[in-house]
Amino acid sequence: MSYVPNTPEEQQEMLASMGLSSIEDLLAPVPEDVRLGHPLDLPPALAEPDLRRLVSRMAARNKSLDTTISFLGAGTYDHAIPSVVPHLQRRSEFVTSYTPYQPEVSQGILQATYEFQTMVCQITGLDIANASLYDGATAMVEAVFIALGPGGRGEVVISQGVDPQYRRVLQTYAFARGFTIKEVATENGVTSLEELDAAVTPSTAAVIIQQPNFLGCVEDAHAIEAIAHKGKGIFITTITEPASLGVLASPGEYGADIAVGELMSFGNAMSYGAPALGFMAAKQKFMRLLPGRLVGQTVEEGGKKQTGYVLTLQTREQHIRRERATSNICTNQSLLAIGATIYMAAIGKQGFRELGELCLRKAHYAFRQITAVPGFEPVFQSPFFDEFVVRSPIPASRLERHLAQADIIGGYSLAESYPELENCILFCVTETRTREEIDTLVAALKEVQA
Amino acid sequence: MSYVPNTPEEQQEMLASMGLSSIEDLLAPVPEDVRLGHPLDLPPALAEPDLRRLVSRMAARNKSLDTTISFLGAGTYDHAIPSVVPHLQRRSEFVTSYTPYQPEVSQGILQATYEFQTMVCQITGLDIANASLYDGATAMVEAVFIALGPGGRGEVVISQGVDPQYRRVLQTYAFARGFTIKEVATENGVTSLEELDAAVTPSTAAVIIQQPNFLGCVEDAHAIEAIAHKGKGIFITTITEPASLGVLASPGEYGADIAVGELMSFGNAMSYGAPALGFMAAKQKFMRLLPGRLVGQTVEEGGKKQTGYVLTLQTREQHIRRERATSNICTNQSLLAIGATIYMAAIGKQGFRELGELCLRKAHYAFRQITAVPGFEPVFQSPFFDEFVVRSPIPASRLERHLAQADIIGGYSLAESYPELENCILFCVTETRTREEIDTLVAALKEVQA
Amino acid sequence: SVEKLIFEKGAPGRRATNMPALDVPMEELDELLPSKMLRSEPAPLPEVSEIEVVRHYTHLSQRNFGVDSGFYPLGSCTMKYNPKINEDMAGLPGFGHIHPLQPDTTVQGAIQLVYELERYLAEISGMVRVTLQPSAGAHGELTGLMLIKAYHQSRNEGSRNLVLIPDNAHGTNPASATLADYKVVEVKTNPQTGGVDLEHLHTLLEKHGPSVAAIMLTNPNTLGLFDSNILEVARQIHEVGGQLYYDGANANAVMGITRPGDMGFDVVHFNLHKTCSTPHGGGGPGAGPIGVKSHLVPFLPGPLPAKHGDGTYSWEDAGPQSIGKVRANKGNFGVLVRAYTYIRSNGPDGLRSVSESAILNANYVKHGLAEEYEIAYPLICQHEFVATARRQKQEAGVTATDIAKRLLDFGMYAPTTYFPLIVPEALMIEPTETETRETLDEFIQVMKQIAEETRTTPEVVKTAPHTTVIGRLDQALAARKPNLRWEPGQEVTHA
Amino acid sequence: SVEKLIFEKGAPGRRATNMPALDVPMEELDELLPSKMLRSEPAPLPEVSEIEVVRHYTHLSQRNFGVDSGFYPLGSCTMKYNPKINEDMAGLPGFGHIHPLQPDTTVQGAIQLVYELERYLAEISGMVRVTLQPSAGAHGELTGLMLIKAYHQSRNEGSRNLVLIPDNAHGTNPASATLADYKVVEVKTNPQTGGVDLEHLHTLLEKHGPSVAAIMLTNPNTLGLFDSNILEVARQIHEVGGQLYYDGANANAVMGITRPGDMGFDVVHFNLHKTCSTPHGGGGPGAGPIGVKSHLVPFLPGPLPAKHGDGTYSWEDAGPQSIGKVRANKGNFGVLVRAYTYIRSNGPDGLRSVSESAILNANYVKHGLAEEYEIAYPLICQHEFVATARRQKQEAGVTATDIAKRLLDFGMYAPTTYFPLIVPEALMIEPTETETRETLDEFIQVMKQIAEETRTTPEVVKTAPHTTVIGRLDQALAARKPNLRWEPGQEVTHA
Repeated sequence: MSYVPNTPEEQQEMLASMGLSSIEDLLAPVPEDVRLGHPLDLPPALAEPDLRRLVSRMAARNKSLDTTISFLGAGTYDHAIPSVVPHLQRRSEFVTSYTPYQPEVSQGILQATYEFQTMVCQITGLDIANASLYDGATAMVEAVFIALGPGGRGEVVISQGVDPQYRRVLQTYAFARGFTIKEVATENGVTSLEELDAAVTPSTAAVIIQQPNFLGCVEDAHAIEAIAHKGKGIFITTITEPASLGVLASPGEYGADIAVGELMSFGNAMSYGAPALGFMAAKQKFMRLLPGRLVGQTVEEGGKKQTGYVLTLQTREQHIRRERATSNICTNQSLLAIGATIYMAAIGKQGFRELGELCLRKAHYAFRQITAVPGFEPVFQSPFFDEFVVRSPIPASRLERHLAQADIIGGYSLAESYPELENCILFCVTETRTREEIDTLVAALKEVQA
Repeated sequence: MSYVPNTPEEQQEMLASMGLSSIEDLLAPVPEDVRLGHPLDLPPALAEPDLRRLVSRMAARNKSLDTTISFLGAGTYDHAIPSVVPHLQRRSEFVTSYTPYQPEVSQGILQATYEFQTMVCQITGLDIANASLYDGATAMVEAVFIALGPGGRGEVVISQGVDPQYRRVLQTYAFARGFTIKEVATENGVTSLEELDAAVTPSTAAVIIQQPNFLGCVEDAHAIEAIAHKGKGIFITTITEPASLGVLASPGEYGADIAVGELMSFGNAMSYGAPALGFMAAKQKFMRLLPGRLVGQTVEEGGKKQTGYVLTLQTREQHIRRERATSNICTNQSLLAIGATIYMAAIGKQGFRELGELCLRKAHYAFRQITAVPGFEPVFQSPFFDEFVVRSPIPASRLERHLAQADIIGGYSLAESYPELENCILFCVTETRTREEIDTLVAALKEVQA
Repeated sequence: SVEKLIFEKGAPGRRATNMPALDVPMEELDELLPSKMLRSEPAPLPEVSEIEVVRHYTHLSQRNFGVDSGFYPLGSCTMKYNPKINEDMAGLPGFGHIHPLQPDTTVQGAIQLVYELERYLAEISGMVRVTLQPSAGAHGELTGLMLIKAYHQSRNEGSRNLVLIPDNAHGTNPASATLADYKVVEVKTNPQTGGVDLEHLHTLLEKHGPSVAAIMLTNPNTLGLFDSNILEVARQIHEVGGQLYYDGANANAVMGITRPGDMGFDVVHFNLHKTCSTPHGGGGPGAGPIGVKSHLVPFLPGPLPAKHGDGTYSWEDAGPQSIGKVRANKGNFGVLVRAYTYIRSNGPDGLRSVSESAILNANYVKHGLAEEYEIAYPLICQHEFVATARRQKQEAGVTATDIAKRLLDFGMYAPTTYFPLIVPEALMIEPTETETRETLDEFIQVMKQIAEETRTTPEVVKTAPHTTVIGRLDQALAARKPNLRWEPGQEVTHA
Repeated sequence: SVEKLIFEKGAPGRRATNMPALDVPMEELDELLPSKMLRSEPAPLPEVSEIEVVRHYTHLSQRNFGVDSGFYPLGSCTMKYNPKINEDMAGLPGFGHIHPLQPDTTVQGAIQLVYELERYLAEISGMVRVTLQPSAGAHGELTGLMLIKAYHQSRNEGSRNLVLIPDNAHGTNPASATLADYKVVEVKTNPQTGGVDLEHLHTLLEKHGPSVAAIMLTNPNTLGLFDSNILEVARQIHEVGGQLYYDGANANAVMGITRPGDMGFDVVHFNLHKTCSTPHGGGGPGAGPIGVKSHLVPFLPGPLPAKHGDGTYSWEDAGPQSIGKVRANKGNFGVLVRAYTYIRSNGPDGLRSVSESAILNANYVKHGLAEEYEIAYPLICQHEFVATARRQKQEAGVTATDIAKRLLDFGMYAPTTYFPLIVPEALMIEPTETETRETLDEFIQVMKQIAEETRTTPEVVKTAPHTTVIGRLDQALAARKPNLRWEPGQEVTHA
């Protein structure tokens, strides 16, 4: 199946109209000694129906969350997607357009992005937001770059409550740019205030926490803010579960300078974890330091002065700040941002709050039911939102196999990232898990004991 | 989940603005003695996620053709749907519009329908076509109404090779309108020319065949045409498998006056058999008799004279011919017609021919493989397109259960409609069945013998 | 602007989709079929690439206006919002990709859905059983009349050959009656109430009583008015042995408030694409289920869904008195899934709120327009009402058509015009319950502006629309010289 | 025209979607969380009904132009047709609804797809292994430079701190180098060939040789020209111990014809959203896989997919020399499914035909424009070329921007303007292989007409666009007084 419309005959006519006889004439600049002398070693072309069959079969080899009961969260959350979201997000005028370099024919993407920026401010309680970033982890790195400033050296303090994947990404970038990372341990599931206080010094460029943190626990953000702002460093909060903002104090309320994180779960397919939707919101003073694209409101030139939207404070590839760059971000996640925008419009003010409440209540129901099963013990006493840690009486891998037999994907086994938490499972319960499903899990856990 | 946007408070304000205090004031014309005194006895409202779960579970109780191998045809055919079709057909400007009463803002539906009419002419080889009808069966009835003319009485000759469901529908309408039906038997799977010749008289209003017929066999349409046109009656051909037109002589080529049938399988979901897509094409002379909607090309009034499209020769409900009507068709199947139009554009001239050839070749391969299994005997010697009849050595119901165990839905058991064909199965093999799937069927049939 | 026809695009040899590869032995066609049966000329379908197909039909969609594009106050058509969840549910593989002849054991969910939907519709209409087979409202009408005919015949009253129909009825009513081989007798509208003229009815029944097979009514009727005398009408018809047929086109006004069954009707059809929010799709598909009282049940078309003691479902043949099949297969299933989803979404209170809100919105708009436009019957209306351009016609020669066309310039669809036939220069307006107050206010505002333009710059109205992709089209030419298909060599003309 | 913001729509208490019912015991929030942790003010998200959401974003889409809307010759962005089958495959529940932390046994199809796609990309680029993790081209660049950095460090050459970049390079190249803590040294373009100025390169290497970490190149470069000296460049760089980085933005010109690996490159990134037809989505998501030669394999980020003898697949951690993770999870999987589908659709011959046709189309347009527009480098181009408005600027003060804006009036998107920076008034044109000859002819025709207008009615061009929903916007105002979010009380202004 080819998507080249012109037939060989037409191509021949086009060549002839230029006085050429063969496509070879146009390949002349490619020296013989770099030419590929044989066809690429790839499987042969497939017609669409054969292709559909092949790829559908591969997809069928995956266990979709539609056909299993999953309690996985750990950075990627299953929130119901209202039908309107894909119907609108997938309109081809959005999907097949590019970065809105010509605003006059791109007002749709631009206005939707402006609305996205506004909604990110509304849920985070901060002043400004950008048009999106690759994912939560790289968004966190970008926030660190802001903190470090040009040159990019200095010291960053990060809680071990932050998603281990995010911390590993930060380490990679630290290697490249040459900054220093200090990790602060957790205690009873939350960042140790004592250790944090010891770690933050006048040379600390940034303090980073995650809220709720990777262990599901809600940090005492107000207390952390006080410590983080002891010096001149900025306070960065990472949010991987945006549903939490429906009930938890917003970064703006507890004084974060920059909030970053992940909004993929708002209206976008989970898609094995990506494409994701990193976001960044900040206090007003960081406006000219925000990486990635920004959409601004303006008016028409000349007489009519209608309101319109443009990319502004631009760092697009043609005039990116090149050698003076503090970020190389060009592509953003526009289409996912539109999905999240439509999602937030659809659930609205009331629904956003209810979403948080549902997750909170269902998770606490599950926590109580699970920890009532003999042998399954709570690990932390700190408050939590929609994830919590339970210690399994049997090895985590055995538990995984046991639950798989009941078509359940249990929680995330923490030992790989937190060796001290052997056989500890992080369960996630969002609004998409029903009581019946939770009870099914509990019943399966009871069998473990039997 | 409600789709009423205005809140109760807003509704109260709206009432107040009219000087009313309650919605009750507006229900005053409904006398108390016809009022429903209690809420409707229906299940309570569901939020969208709960609704999705409920309905998805019902859907999951059906065995989709995606997860089984089916050899069912018998009037409803499985043809692959190119991805472009639903992407375009589902654009909301098409889906959520109505009959194009205001052509200036409905050029999309109108032009697509004009293209549909043209394509129906192109595949049938006839002069004109309408904008679609409910389904093949009712389209056939509408063709009979044309033949009968106002008043609707007379005699109709129909081959028993026509889909039994279609014949039953014709009987229902004959009861209502008071016309007479003569059925002509088949011989060796095709309409008995001898019996047909005997049945057609000077008072015959119409002769109806199906091509290929319900038993899969290809009629000798040229010979039938000669008989049908002996008197003043018109010759109607019914086509339920439009893919056949890629290789078989078109109704125009063999001299049919009207071709009717079913185009649902071109680009539209099978959807348990409906909504379907009845079509009607005819010779030019029937133009002003065609039922349903017709789109015509015209030009702008006044100076500009751009080409545009309108409903024409209209029988829309406001000025339908009322008592003088020869049809009461109002709603057509526009959205399905658009699907079929996009489908035919996508497969194109070459693909349409290839489609027919693929069905033909695959069906003949399957026929030979199946009838090579001891005990499975061919029933007819007539040529066939993509369906054929095989006699099973075991009762059809037992065969069905046997194949179900191999996740195969075998063909259609003919005995219900053709008592003389006990344990005869009509197998259908379109381009969507692979050789591997056919071989799987054959392997399962071999086990029957073992 | 003009979009070329797909036939004018492409080039020989181009194609969009490829067919699957041939995976069985290649055989020549004439080895498989006698050559006289083969097509001699390939069908001259377009030869276009995938990008051409996509751009072409994308452009056509951009030249079309739907409910998702804006306000669509097309009276009698109930252009309410079409929920997207309905589309998703109908598209599930378990509903979208099943064959009508699959064994019942493999389609339990489908039969269950049909079974339950039938019961919901029976409850909503106050009927005993419902058949979901008819494909559209008019198809339902014809089916309903066939049931009535079979009923009368079963009582040896087959000679009843008249159907009474009000002068404001939908055009399909008399057409359906004619097709069912009935003679139509028109019943006058009472000019005060807008309902059936009881005196006229009485006169007709005195004269034709024993010949009357049925009366076909909508209530509220096409004027948007609820006929308060409905029980009296029913009494009179039943007294002479006739049946009452309820045209459900206006059912959006009555859900949870009153029921055709309780008003005395014997047969009712639904337009699921109106009342139950399934999309109109540019003119279809629809679905026109028929509900009946118990005396008509034996005549229903088959098959009918049945639920068994063990919780399984199956299709059962209709009984010996059945009129037979009215279409192939089991009704417009894809539409039924959408309607089912809609009813389960709303629940009983939701459906009542639908009707109440539809009534409120219609009265609100009527109230807003009353200053500038004559209202045909200035009474409390139900889900719709009929305004007129009589004043504008008299004062400035501006017609209902002109006003309709001018509305298009403001990004709104037009009301139904010139219907019902008994109201000159009619503008039949049905806002539906899914419109916001702001949209209604905007419509009122625009209509007032058009009335003002009629006074000050009538030419602007008479030559509208001005902002659409094409101006008013020559309908007369289209009918006089019908051009119903493209022929090679024919090209579109551009300004 | 103006579309209000979603925040200006709706009313208190309105909502579109409902949340599922609470099916566990109701508990007060402050029983579950300390009150100081609770949000004090609800987030002021919109309060709108479903129909408002649908109409709003439908209207916004109607105010946007995509490849499906028309020709999109945006140079360097490869705005080719995005096949719809790709979208369908990515949306399959088995791909669309799986969690990144599911056990490998439950995602065998996903790992298989990644595993195979990696091999396909390695073959296309002539590399040994590929990581699919980077999220976009610039992310790939940075990842590639990190690999180079780790490589040099492993050889105790960590002091190499320079990256050479041509003056016509994509802006992300120097930015990425800076982020990887490298200093950028610009390499001049040879004004005759449009390729790397070998003399200048030689001078730089003589001076900086031991400090050179890498050179970043595209080939064909941003002028659309294939640098025939590429092997010589590679030789020189390798001679001083540097690495060659291939910016794959222009890979649409080389598939099946030549391979970065064969040209001597050590690292290459792909832009799957360009070369492999995945949609650009208004600016993302993309995907920027990185392919490497064997000496760089140990440094790749993990995890990497592995296939086992029994046909199963699993994720394996990267080795001890890995640079670590560059993002969370396993790369932009949804994008990868689309790219996989595309490659399987085309096969080896199809991919070569893609590049050949892209080259043909670009030369065809260049040839068509050459009479009216100065071509920056009037040589055989590959998949794109750079025209200029120099003549138009001189003669009538009409700029590249003016021409770009005027194109919009004809239903076409504009070329990339003012890039590469070394060409004044640049119009960078990339038609791609998926455009028909007719579309190319139409574009040439329109460009000629604009050239004619420049001579006869330059004001029409300078004040364009005239037919779009909004005219030219005040960019200066936007930057001077940035308004990046809506605040209560703020209303859009209408003409």
